[in-house]
Amino acid sequence: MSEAGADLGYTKAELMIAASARQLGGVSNCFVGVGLPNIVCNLAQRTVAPDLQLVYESGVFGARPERLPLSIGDPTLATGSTAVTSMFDLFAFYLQAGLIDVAFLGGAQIDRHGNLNTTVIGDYADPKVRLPGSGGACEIAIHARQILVIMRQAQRSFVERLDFRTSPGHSGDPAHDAARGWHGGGPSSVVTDLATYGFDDATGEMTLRTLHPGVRLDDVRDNMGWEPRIASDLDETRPPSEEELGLIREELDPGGVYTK
Amino acid sequence: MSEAGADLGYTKAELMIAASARQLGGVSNCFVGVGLPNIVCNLAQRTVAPDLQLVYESGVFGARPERLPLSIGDPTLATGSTAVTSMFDLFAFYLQAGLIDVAFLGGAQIDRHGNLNTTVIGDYADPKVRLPGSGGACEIAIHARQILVIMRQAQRSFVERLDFRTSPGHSGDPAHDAARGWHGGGPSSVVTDLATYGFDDATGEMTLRTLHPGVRLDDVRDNMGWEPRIASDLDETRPPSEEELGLIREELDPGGVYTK
Amino acid sequence: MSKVATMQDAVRDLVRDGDTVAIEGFTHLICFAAGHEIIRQRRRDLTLARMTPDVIYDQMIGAGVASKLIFSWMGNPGVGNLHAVRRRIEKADPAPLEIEEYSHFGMVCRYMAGASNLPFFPIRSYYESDIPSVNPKIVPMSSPYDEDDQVFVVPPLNPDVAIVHAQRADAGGDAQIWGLLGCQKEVAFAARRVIVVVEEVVEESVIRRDPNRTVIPGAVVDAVVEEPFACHPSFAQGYYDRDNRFYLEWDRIAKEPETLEAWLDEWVYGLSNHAEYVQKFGDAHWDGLRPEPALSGEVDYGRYA
Amino acid sequence: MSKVATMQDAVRDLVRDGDTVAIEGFTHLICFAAGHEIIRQRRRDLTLARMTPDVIYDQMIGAGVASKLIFSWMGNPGVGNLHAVRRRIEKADPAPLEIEEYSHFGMVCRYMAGASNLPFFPIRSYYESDIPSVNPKIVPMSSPYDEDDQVFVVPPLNPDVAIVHAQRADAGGDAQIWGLLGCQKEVAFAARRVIVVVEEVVEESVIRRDPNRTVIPGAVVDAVVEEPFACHPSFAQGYYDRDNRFYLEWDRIAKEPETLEAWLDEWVYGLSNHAEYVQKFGDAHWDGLRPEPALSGEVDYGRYA
Repeated sequence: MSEAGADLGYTKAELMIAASARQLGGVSNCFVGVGLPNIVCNLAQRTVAPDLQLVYESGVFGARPERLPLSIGDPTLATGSTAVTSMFDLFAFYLQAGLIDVAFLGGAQIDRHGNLNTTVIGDYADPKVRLPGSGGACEIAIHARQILVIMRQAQRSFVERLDFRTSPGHSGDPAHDAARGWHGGGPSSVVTDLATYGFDDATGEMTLRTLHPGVRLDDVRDNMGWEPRIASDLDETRPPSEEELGLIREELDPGGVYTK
Repeated sequence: MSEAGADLGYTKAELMIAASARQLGGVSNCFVGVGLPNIVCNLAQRTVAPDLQLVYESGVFGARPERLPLSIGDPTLATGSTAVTSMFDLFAFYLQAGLIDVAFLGGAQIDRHGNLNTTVIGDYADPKVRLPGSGGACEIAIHARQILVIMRQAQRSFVERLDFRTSPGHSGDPAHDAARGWHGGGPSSVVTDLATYGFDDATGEMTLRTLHPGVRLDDVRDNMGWEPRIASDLDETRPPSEEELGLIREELDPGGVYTK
Repeated sequence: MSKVATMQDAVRDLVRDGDTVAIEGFTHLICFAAGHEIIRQRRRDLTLARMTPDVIYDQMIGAGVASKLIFSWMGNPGVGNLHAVRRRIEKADPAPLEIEEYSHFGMVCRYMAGASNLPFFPIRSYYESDIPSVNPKIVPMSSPYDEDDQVFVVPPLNPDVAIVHAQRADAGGDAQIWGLLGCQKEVAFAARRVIVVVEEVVEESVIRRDPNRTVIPGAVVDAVVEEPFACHPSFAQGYYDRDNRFYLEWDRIAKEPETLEAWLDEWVYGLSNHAEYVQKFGDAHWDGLRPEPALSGEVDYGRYA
Repeated sequence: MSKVATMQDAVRDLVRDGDTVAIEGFTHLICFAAGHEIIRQRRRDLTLARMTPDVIYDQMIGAGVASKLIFSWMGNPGVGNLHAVRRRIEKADPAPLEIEEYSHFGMVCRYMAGASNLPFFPIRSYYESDIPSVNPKIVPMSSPYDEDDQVFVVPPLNPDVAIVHAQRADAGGDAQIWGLLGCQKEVAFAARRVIVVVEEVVEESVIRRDPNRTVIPGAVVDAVVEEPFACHPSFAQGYYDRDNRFYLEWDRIAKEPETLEAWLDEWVYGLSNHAEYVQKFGDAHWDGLRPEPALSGEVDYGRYA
């Protein structure tokens, strides 16, 4: 893996943020998680999706945070927002009702169809590592119209077989997926520290779309547990623009908490 | 039927209100309907049940109305109350959860076991008289720990067989009633313009407990569709006291809207 | 993005013949003005849903806009009957009216299921009642955890259009309500299209000062109509009182088809919009319905910058 | 009737060994002070329920009060792991911890069912997830209206005790909350006993000025405890900010049983109540967490006399 990030004038995190934000063009609302996704959504709002409504899992709509929120429940989110609602209303009336367009998920493990594990490494009853669990991820995966995944890539996280399936992705059988009747269309893209991936319409399989500048195909292969499907038009990930970098560094994460 | 009410120094409505209010001694909360029950609850609060909490079907708790409410949704109920809640919360978290001690019901027809009809006279599909329907009555009958009925008495309303059972009362089989597992204990008393009734523990049957002053047993018999069961200690209904009459006339219904 | 529209445009664009329409509001915030505009635009064959069909539905059904009614309690509250509705149910006069009835909680749960994308909602009502025998949509079901524990279920109700009134909203539709809440939130989320009618369209900054007061977020709202006194003769907490005399008078008006028709001619068809209705009553009438102020006090959300 | 009590008395009277206890609050209004008092009174064998077991449950479980955890997400939010909880789950160190897990919405629906006296609550989660395979209480069910439409159901959760924090309440327990609401209302109605802890006990007249702000009516409340800064290191909207440094520090403290024990000795066992905890931090600490004001504005309920 190239360690050239710094030389290129941006960090890996900044590249991941910019690449993810571009996925939000034209999207009308987005379920915002903490950390990178928060910066991604805010960047998108200032670039490709000026009308993007940020919806926080904690029940906040139309937040106008006066500082970078430290969690999805930061008090700066509630003050000055357009609505604060109970968690029941949020999950029932918004998420389950199919009103959420895009949500971000991540996890300790992902498989080639975008299924995610945030529950356990090892056996459930005798865990090697006990992870946080689903939180809202299981229902977000089912109901949000589109799922964007942001994860660091490694052999132990991009696995042939999950230890536990917390949140369903594609099944590998698009006919089955279509017959599910869920609002959710499942994962549509994965952005890692090495590359970006889409999902093949015919098989629901993760497909390498772009390599980050300086990353070789072998770097990608070395950091995943299966032989990746590769798009015929494999390209290089477009680096963050001056405008994007300016927004990230001056407005969205001036302290570099998430982007250093 | 005796028309002596006026001669006795009180109206029939005043007698019914006083007799009903006395049923609320020691009760901690009460689902308040409009009209007579509203005055009954307020009278009880000022006499036998100083800690009585008034809960309105419209979602109001701890109301302190500054005027006689014209409906259970009068704006005077919300202003200055301790809580206003959605109807879902009211029905789910209060009524269905078994938190309501006493509620008042009435209807176009009642049978000997306290089943009530507020839906239709005649055939449902081809009605002679279309009545309002259940409203909350069906669930109130099932969940409120105790039901008090206030109705005017007549052959057509105290019937051997209901045209439609909107709200269940006793089944006639106390073993069955006990096995229902409902919070609600069903109707415990009926106050009419002629008499007051309880319900027999062994059979769940309406039982004549007191005759209003000036009313003869035959008046009661002439105004109901079955031969009434009579309490062994049949007594006369205690007339409203000076204190009760004063409260009704000076505070609770000074215009005599409900009590003339 | 502003969703502000006139009542005329909102009804023209969002209410279609044959739609299921719910005008909700439990005694409070009943949007009569929207009902009048639907009459004025001569919509037909509507299915009208409402927990408590009262005077507004008597007017609409009397005017012939509906062929079906879904409800839990019908009447002129505190007064008596709905004469026009009863004529149609009892005598098919001038046409039959199909009915589908629940209890109050059953209606609320239908909206809840509709709002939550649930195929059914469980409820502990209807035991030993005849209501399920005349409404096959109310179905008994055993708990998966205990076969002997039986509930009933009701199906989702997703109106094509919900019309809810609120005291205020911003131009984007974020609507704030105080006083009785009824099932305004549930029906708005359940409906495919939502018209929010308000006493006042306010700056977004007013909404943002107290986000917990928002009952219906703009995301589910299609049109925002500013229409003062739109709830008359019902009331809007803090803005005006119930006009009880009108409820009493309606009993007389609706008793005969001729007087009802004459009323519609004078007060609905004969006027082009609600502003003319307000004007026709005159300022003194509205002044008499206005309450003295009773302010809520403020809470502090804190500025976290 | 006043329900005002000290934290010591409320926990002594209302929390018993073996109880199922839910301290709720989604990032906001997490009542650490109640957790500390439960530790101090050395309750044992509790089943702890909470959507998001975080630092307070790491402290309680590290202190040995619980034998079981019902939850949907565990972690130190924005920081990382719960070391004490993980030691017990991964290595049974020093004792095993039984777990029963859901998703967030599953937990909320369990409280909803509990609050509503429903034997189950339907939910469209868990499809093609492994969660039901490790939690037999999550059961698939067909819609009675359409056999092919499958949902899952979760059972009611009725904690023996719910402990919820609110900004303010009157002495009777009518509690008002603004900012994030979490599932405070649902858990309070679901529980058999309810302790409401507040920043301020206020006059009933303050509550009565804005009844729509009341989230938990006094009718379901057993004790009202006034305990300023009881949510530290979490926050109370408008009163104080999250103390993020403490969350970071906890990661270090909880990493080893010895440092955790030392912290408990110093900050819980070594103090007799929360007032001493507040004092020990010192005024400057609390001043640094206080936000500037951001007032809600007022609404007018109207006086109808």
